[in-house]
Amino acid sequence: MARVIVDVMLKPEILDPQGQAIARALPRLGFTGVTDVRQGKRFELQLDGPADEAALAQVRKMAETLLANTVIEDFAIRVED
Amino acid sequence: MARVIVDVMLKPEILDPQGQAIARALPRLGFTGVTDVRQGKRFELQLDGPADEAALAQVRKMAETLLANTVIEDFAIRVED
Amino acid sequence: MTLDTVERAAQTPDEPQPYAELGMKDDEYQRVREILGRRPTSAELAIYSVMWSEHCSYKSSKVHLRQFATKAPKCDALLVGMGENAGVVDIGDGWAVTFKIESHNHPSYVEPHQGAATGVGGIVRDILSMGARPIAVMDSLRFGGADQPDTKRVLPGVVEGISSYGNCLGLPNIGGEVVFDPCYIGNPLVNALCVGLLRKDQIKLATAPGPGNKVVLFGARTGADGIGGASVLASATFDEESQAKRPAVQVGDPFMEKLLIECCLELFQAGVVVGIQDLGAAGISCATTEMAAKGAGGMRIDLNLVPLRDPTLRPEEILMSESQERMMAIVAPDDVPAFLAICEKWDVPATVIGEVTDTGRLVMTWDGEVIVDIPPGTAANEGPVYERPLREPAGQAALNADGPERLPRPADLRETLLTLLGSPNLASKEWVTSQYDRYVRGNTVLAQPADAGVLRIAEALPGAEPTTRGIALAVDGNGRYAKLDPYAGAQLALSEAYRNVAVTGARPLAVTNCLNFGSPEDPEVMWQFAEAVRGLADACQTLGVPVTGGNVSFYNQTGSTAIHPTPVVGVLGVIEDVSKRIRHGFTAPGLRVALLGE
Amino acid sequence: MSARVGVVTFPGTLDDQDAARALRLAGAEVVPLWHAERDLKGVDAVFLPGGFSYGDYLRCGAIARFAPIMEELIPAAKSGLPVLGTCNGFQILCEAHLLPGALTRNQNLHYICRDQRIRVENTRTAWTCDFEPGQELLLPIKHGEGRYVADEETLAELEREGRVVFRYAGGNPNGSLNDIAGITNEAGNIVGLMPHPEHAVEELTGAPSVDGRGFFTSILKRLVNA
Ligand SMILES: Nc1ncnc2c1ncn2[C@@H]1O[C@H](COP(=O)(O)OP(=O)(O)O)[C@@H](O)[C@H]1O
Repeated sequence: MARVIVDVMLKPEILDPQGQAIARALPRLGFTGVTDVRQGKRFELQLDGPADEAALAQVRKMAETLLANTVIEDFAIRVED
Repeated sequence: MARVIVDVMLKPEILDPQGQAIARALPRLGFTGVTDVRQGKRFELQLDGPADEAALAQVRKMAETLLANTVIEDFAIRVED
Repeated sequence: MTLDTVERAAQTPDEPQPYAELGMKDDEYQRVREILGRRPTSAELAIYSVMWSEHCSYKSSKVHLRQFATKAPKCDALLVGMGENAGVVDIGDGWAVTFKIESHNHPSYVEPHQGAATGVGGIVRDILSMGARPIAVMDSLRFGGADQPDTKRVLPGVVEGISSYGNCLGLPNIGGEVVFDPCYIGNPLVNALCVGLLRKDQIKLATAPGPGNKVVLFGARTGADGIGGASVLASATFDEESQAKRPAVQVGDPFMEKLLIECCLELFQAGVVVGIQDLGAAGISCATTEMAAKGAGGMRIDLNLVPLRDPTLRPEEILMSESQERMMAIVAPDDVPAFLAICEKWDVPATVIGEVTDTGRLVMTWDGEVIVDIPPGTAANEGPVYERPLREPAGQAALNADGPERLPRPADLRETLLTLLGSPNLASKEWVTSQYDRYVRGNTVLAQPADAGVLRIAEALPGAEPTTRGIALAVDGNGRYAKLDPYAGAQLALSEAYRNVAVTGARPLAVTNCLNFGSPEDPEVMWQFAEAVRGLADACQTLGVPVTGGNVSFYNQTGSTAIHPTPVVGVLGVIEDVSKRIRHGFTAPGLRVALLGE
Repeated sequence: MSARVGVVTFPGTLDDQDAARALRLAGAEVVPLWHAERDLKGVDAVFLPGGFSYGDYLRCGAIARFAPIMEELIPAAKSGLPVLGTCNGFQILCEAHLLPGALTRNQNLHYICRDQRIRVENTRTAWTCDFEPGQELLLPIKHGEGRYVADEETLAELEREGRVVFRYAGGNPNGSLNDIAGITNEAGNIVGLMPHPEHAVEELTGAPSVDGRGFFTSILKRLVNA
């Protein structure tokens, strides 16, 4: 019954227009002190078993093939407790 | 120079067609054992100072007013170390 | 890392340089040394390598494309012909139209969504830089077999890319093609067309006249996008080696492009633009060399002033970056404040990075040192020109001999008809076209499922005087016909687009084309190319419609297997009274049906 | 004296020309309003047209909602100024909490452009008084995020108070709850909908209908008779 989180972010060298648009909007809304914003995706996967080695290997595979576009994105996996 | 993460997810009662599409695709790709998928957003904010009380209060405000639409979304804030 | 200055280059003539890795041949490199009288600096090498790449220099196609000019029918309507960002055609009542089609095939294979999106972005900036308001787009697409696994990756991404970018710009998509054929499986074709409207006397050119005028870079900041892309991505085959040195994928920002469009139109209106050029493949290298060569002959640029997204970029990388949504303008010194104010209104970053000179040299500095000092025309116009060997493909005669008469007669017509109707190439394309906004701007008279897109122009530019005119556009191509006979295949593509325009009631006026072929270094491909160009040029002459511009895309192949030769042809027509356009389909019961032609 | 209707342009707004044209055809005087100005120029009504304000980045309408013009528009709308938001304009109205609920990604995850039938459920609003109850209209839709959602309580309230102004007919294109295509506020002066009436006002162009005209004749009647 474990829950696994996959965070997917654009690679650092890839333009993130959404993040930039937010960063430009913040000062107009009176928020200062934020120098950069990057926007990515977060996936919550509910597993029907424990988050053991085998399950995490599967999740890694899913992230590589489906959840992230590895041409432009990096991902990170963690088990939520 | 702290980095703060804001995770935004649709409220549990709101349908998440993206998450569902992924959940449906997984078995077709040979992945089993995932009972549910939810897709949300992840924002990385780079602050120009420390992530102290005041800064986090600001981030909370940003999340409430801009980064999340609290009519349909929940958010969580954490400082990355 | 030591800065490779001009001074240093002169002192270290024997330093080895990675010209081969940048796609340059030995003799090309030697020519650069002759031109400069020394070895190039690394920044200069970057400029020459991208400017002399197939993609930018048309070195293999130039000798053939000349026919479009030499055989061009006399046409008073042509205001700007080939060689500019896009051709401009006079459509009457003081109005002019500019249109062009361009490929983004290789990037769309690597990253379908971004590749296709930036393909739209690029062609829209071409049209914008002529001084026109972009008013519509079209797209001609080729994918592998509908049931081949990679098509599942490529097709949805490409359609989404075109849709998200074009929709966000507010440009109606008024037509195109979707064709499936196994020959495109490792090499899809994404050809995007844009059409723009301007007043006849408002044409802008990519030129930098008037020493003392300022060079302004505006739009997005420069990042690592597509560095090396112009030479690696667009002119190398997809072998593992080029995959390994794959540059950062260009990512489009349609919102920035929308701002650029509105900003440029306001700049044009304010009369503060002397010359303008979009930054596409070869980025700053291309814009500076071309504009300087066409203008006063010289330019001085301080590369440190280029606003960067990635502060670690080296000058060579800045010169080669293909970051999207950037433009370069030449502005009179007195107009600079007004120019910058308009950019600020639209939230478009703008920076003066240099000025026009009459020295005949393009000089660039970095940290105060001279790292580029070249005659700009040598990079922009005097690249190598190849007369590549041609050879009719080995099996060509046999292929043609294998005619339909050898096929068995279908026994069951019903079955045959159903198979045809259900085949991906004939099935409805609505899955694609329903993802494109065809209504935005309110001037779409006909779009899918019509044979040609038709636009009203009266209201397309607010404030201009009224006209009843409209324009029609169609784009067509058939790689299978062209494979059988490239000469006739190109003509058939033209005829189809020509007919599609004509049946709306419009008079065909001008042609654009995108020539998608395999490697020019393969004599059999080169033969196909030469035949197709000859065919298209002859047909244009016969039909009396000039080619106003286009694009050549070579190296469309997987390994050594080329795609079918695929010339895609766009035809523009004008209709005097757009309310008289003819819809396709049977409009009322009881009407007679007539068949025209053979 | 003809009614003065403002059309707001945000960075990324696309349908402002069309909105202005539709209003002009109906006889209104159109007043362009710029997002960065805190000035409604004394208009009698406001049209928030469609498009991709701020690229639709983050969420559709999320950034536009904070534009300076909205600081004027929000209180004015709350005190009765008629406001119509179509597509992105509807999204902005929801983000600004002038209308309840939210517009989320289409159920099939694709942008969709098609001619859609919708049914008029409420003819008491400032923008629909010239329609017949139950009248069906053919209007273009063109959006990627048009799936209307709201919590159950809000939905029940909208239904109970007759504030569902339009419903999709002949198939729900995006998965909107209760087939909702458009809603209004309690007072009936603010209306938001996903379809585009401004693309259905001329024979020659746009959708194969002129059903959009009713929106603009409605508001003109309302304003001129007021
Ligand atoms: N990629 C595309 N982009 C835009 N419109 C397209 C595209 N593909 C097809 N269409 C449009 O869809 C309609 C039907 O296309 P198609 O099935 O190829 O018909 P036809 O064989 O009559 O050209 C045409 O109006 C065409 O312009």
